[in-house]
Amino acid sequence: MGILEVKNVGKRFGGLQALGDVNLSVAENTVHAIIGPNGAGKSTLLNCLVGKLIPDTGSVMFDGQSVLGRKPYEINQMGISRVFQTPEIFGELSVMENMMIPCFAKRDGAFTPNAFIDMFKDREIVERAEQMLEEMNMADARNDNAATMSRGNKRRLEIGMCLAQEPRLLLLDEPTAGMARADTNNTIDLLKQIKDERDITISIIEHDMHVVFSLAERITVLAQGTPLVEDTPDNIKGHPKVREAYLGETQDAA
Amino acid sequence: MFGLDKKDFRLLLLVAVLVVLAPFLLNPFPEGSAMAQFNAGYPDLMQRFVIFGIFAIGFNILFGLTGYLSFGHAAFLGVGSYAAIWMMKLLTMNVIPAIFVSVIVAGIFSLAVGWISLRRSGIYFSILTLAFAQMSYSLAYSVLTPITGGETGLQPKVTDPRILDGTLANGATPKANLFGLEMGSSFEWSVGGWLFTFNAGYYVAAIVMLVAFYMSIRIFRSPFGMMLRAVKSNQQRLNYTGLNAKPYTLAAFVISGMYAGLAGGLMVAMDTQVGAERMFWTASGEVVLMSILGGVGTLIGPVLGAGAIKYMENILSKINKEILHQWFAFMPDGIEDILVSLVYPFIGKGWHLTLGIIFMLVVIFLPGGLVEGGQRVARLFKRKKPAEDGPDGKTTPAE
Amino acid sequence: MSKMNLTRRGVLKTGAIAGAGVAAPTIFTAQSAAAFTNEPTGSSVTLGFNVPQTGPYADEGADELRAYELAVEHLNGGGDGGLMNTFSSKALQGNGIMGKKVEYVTGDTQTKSDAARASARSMIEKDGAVMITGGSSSGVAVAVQALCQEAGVIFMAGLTHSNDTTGKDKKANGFRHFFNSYMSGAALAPILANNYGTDRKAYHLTADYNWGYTTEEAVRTSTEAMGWETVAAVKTPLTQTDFSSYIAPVLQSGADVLVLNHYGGNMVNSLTNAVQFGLRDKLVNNKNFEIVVPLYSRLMAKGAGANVKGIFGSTNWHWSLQDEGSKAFVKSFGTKYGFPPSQAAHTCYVQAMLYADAVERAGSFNPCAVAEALEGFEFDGMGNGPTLYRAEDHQCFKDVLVVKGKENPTSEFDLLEIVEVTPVSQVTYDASIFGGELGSCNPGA
Amino acid sequence: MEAIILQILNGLDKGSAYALIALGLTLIFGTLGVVNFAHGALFMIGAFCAVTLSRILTLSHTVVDDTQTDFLGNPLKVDVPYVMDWFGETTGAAIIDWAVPLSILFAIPVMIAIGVIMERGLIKHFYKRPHADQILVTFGLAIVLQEIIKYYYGANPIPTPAPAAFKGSFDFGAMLGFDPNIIIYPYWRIIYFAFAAVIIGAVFAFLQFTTFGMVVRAGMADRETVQLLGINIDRRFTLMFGIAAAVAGLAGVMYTPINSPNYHMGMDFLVLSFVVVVVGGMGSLPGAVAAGFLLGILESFASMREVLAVLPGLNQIIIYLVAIIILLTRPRGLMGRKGVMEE
Repeated sequence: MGILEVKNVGKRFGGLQALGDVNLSVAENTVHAIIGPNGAGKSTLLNCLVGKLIPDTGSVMFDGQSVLGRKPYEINQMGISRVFQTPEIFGELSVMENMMIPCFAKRDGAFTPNAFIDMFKDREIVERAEQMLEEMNMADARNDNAATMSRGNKRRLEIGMCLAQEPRLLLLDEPTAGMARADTNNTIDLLKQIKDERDITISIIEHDMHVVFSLAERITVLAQGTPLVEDTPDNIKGHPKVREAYLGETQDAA
Repeated sequence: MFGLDKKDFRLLLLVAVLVVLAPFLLNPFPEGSAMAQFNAGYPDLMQRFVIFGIFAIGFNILFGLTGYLSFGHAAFLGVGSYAAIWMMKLLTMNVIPAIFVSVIVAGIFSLAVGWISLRRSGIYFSILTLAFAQMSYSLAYSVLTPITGGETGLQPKVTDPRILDGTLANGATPKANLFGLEMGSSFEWSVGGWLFTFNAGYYVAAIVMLVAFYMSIRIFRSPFGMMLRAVKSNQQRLNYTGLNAKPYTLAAFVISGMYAGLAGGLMVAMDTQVGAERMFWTASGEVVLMSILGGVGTLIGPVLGAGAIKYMENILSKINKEILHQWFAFMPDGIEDILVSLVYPFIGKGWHLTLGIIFMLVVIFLPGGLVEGGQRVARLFKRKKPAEDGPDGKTTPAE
Repeated sequence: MSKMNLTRRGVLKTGAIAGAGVAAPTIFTAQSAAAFTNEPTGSSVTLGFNVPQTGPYADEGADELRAYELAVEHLNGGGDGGLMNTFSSKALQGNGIMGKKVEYVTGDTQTKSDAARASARSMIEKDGAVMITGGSSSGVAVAVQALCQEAGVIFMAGLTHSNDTTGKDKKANGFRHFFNSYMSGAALAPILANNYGTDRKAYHLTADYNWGYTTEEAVRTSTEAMGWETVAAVKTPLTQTDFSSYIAPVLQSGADVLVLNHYGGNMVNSLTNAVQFGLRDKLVNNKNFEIVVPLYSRLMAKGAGANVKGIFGSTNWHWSLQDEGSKAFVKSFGTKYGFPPSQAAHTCYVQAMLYADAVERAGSFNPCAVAEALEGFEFDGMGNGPTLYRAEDHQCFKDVLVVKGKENPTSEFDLLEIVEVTPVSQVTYDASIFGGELGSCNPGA
Repeated sequence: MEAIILQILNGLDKGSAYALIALGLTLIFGTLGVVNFAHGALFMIGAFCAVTLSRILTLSHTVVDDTQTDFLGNPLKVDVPYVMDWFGETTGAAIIDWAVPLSILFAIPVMIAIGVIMERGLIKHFYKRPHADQILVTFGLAIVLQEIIKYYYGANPIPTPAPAAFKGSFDFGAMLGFDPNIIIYPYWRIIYFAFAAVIIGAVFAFLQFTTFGMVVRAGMADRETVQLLGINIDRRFTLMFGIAAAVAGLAGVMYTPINSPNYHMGMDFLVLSFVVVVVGGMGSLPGAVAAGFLLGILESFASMREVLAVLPGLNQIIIYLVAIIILLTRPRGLMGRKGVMEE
């Protein structure tokens, strides 16, 4: 029994069958990658997991509880954090404030009208946020405006914000899309470090095979809205169906 | 001090000093001098400054922090005013129950409006709030006349029941008071050529305004305030960080609605009269303009914006041609006439023109509003001194 | 304010300078300073002219202001003296009021009660005005009147036509020269019956606020008393600009008269729309379809243009009146400004004069003394024939003009012609019918 | 039945005015994303184009007529328009009579010029600024424009009648077999409706069938991509602004005979036009037009005395009530695009 169990999930948009009949099981404390060509339904699947979309059929269970019908913030409070394709951070706030928000969310829940305390006098939160910034190597940037950072640093901050909540499942949506090689490698190193140091399950949607094969322990290949195959990276590399469906271009090129 | 850090406390102290000394600061010109026209230190205008300051501070908690642009905030001001005047008609001319009830009623009304309007965001939200306010205005002006007085509004009358007050002495008019201290009573101090007026109502309103301002600083610096700024910055990230944006924005909406109600209640306390125009969309637009003119999202900006607009409305509109002739009387006749005709379109009945021009100039040259203007001036003076404000661990909104 | 200004504040200033040798600042409260609010102790007195300078009634306000400036000129002995020459009371000497030079301050009501009160308060608190006058709507008049009652100054209403001003909202410190809805109805009804017959079916469009209600009520009651039938009465929003959906169903209802209980922009638009629909070219019940506008003003008639031709209404005063007072006023106003005055200008001028005269007769600026002098005051020569300022409600009773849009105007000002001068006896009513409590005068100290 | 037909006519007529104003606004606001509070002022300036032209046509010299006297008893000065001198009294009078239709020709270049100047001189610098700044600057501009008009033309409404040929009304009822004089409708309002239909059609056709329109539509959808293609989208947006101003101005010109124009007529329509655009849905031209007609028709029905007898005051709030209901049931109005002005 995995921490995330997706059973028979289907989703239609008008006449388009975005997801057919998806079954997926993500084991606890593993890195599980979901790959597939454009339009395979990766993002739709991810959105079904975090509450942005509600699937037409099937069930999504997280740690034995259904996530269906819950709002994104409720699902997050259950222990699922999401990293977006383009880093989603609070651009107009400082790096420190960015980091404090998930700390508050973790401790105080979805809504606490604590309007009369000075947030910088909340030692517990401040220490926790400072610690996270240390861990992310961003302590020097704490007073910077988040919007002014480089894309790589924004990504790092976003991941740090997710980790600050101590999620049990971290979902990453093409975390290195549009990044320069160096930034990509930094991100891979960061994720590897996270994997090694924490009890956390990571599920990653990715285009970049380099990233996938550097990180993943299990890979699910999605094509035309249905999972084609699920296996270890080594087996996926050589799988004929995968080559046909997904790596076809590579084959032609070769 | 008061749970504020040094910088905020200094700001609060500065505002408090300005407010307390306003009767001096706003009356810089001696009586009878040509410049006395520009004196603003008389009770009505000083009261309006602080009352609209409160209104704008509250509006800024919603608009400045969450970015939700309400175009119907005047409705809460109006509802608060009606509640206050009814307290004065039914209960007592003491301002405490009137102000208290106006805040409560405005809070309830804004809860209802906010609960519905916050289902939408952006311009759709703005139009929903506008629609509610316009409906309130239209109904108050027409079919609700028995409750609101319609066109002629409501004023306390000698014949009102006022169950807590004793019967008025023969010939006395009901006057708003705070346990006997009449809001209209003033203390005048004449020194040299100057005449300073210290009005009881103004100081009551000013104390309320300082409390309101203090509370707004606390909200700005609180986790709650940070969440509101997070709503403005990136609602998506907020949702995926396990935070429910809706109650935060609704709370901000209700708080700002209660500030508006407080302003409405104070308006009645200072000047016992309500008319439905107070809820017209131009009144809602005015507070939007005040916030933007002063500097959206800054602590002191909206107060400055409110002051600037009310100053122009009350001072510029009262300058007439005769006064211009007196100003320029030292010039030779021909030049005097030319000067008068050059200035004339911008004052008196043309004060709107000046207002419009100032809006445009400020937004073109000072994108952060009047506050940015102040900062630029401050920077000019500070340039030679080393920056004394070290990093204090946060990006505070500019003051 | 002016360098010459010696209002109470000005006097305080000079007093303080005189005592400056003592060095210690003089401290006193407003209450102990004077016998009443803003008592003028210097050589001048300040009046507050509070008129709409922005918004839809700005032109009307501008005309009011012209009239006030003219009145000040005459009071101070300038110009040709205007109505002072024809006024039955001869108390005014042309040397200011009680020998004090008349000065004035102006403000913008914006036709909003809040703005009007702010402006009036600034006149009272900052400029030391001892009397406030002006305005162009009943909402403003009632609001400012209540303020003046509270502050202890006299309010001389400008253009306000609602019964409420001297009815349910009357105040001891407030006075109105202008006529009201009731008088319009009472004056119009007989003329309408004479011209259009007593067997008429009327359709009312009414502005949906206090003034509209009282006007509809007045016209309805008085026309129904003549035998007319009211087919329908529909309320229209103040903010309405296009009245087509209200006018289109009129013909269907079987009505043969349309009464437009509208004022200002509403009236201009509804009348324009009604004429556009060709209502006046129709025959209904074998009678010519007619339109009636209970309250006319020349500025509105100008806005409606040719549409007013042949349409009956009432007005407080019109420049084509041939009595000595009217002729004198038109002459001095026309000479100074180049065009004839509007009824708003006339009523404001007269109010300023009546106030000055009352002060002279009372021998004091004290509001209570002034009020006493005005109460029950009978006068003539101000353009409206013999007039009574009734003591019970502070309303002037005088003849009411029934006018008609002129068919062949000779100029842009020559838009209305007088059909009938309804004698005051026909428009007088009992002071108690509108309720309200006058209270007693408040001198403010 | 007759009443309902009448109110549908009224609704179409009101709706065409709303739709026309909203159309121009939605070009700027709904698609360029600029909160243009000066749009009402453009409508007002259009109306004053008609006033100005009729003033120009009646430019006069004065002749003293000794047979009549003015109000002060002096000989009356009579104004004789120059056009009457030049073209003779009948032709001159006819030209003056046709001032409003002639103003269309006059208003188009004037309004396009105003729109282009406004965009180049001011709005251009505000595309990337927050909406708050756009509100302040356009509101300031609206006040300035309004005050300039007030300075020269006064605050009072100025009657600007339609040509005599279009006075009176057309009897639809007689045509449909009802009693005469039951369903009548003024000629000028019928013309207004037809004119609005033509303008709306022309704008749609322009955007649909010309390359220019295609590029503009693409630019609205994705400005950066279009710019990457090397197309100068800015210049096209400038012209778009000019067109929007012209549409607003023409709506104003044709509106003058319906209601005498005054300097604040723009503000009266401003809020309403924003409501129409938003109810139609941000970024949708058909939505704005549909919402205009919908609100026009509903407003007309709400003003029937049979309705008001049941629900007094409904006519006061109908527009806003409908707006609330639509926005709550359809999150982006009738036909709004996702993501436009939702933040």
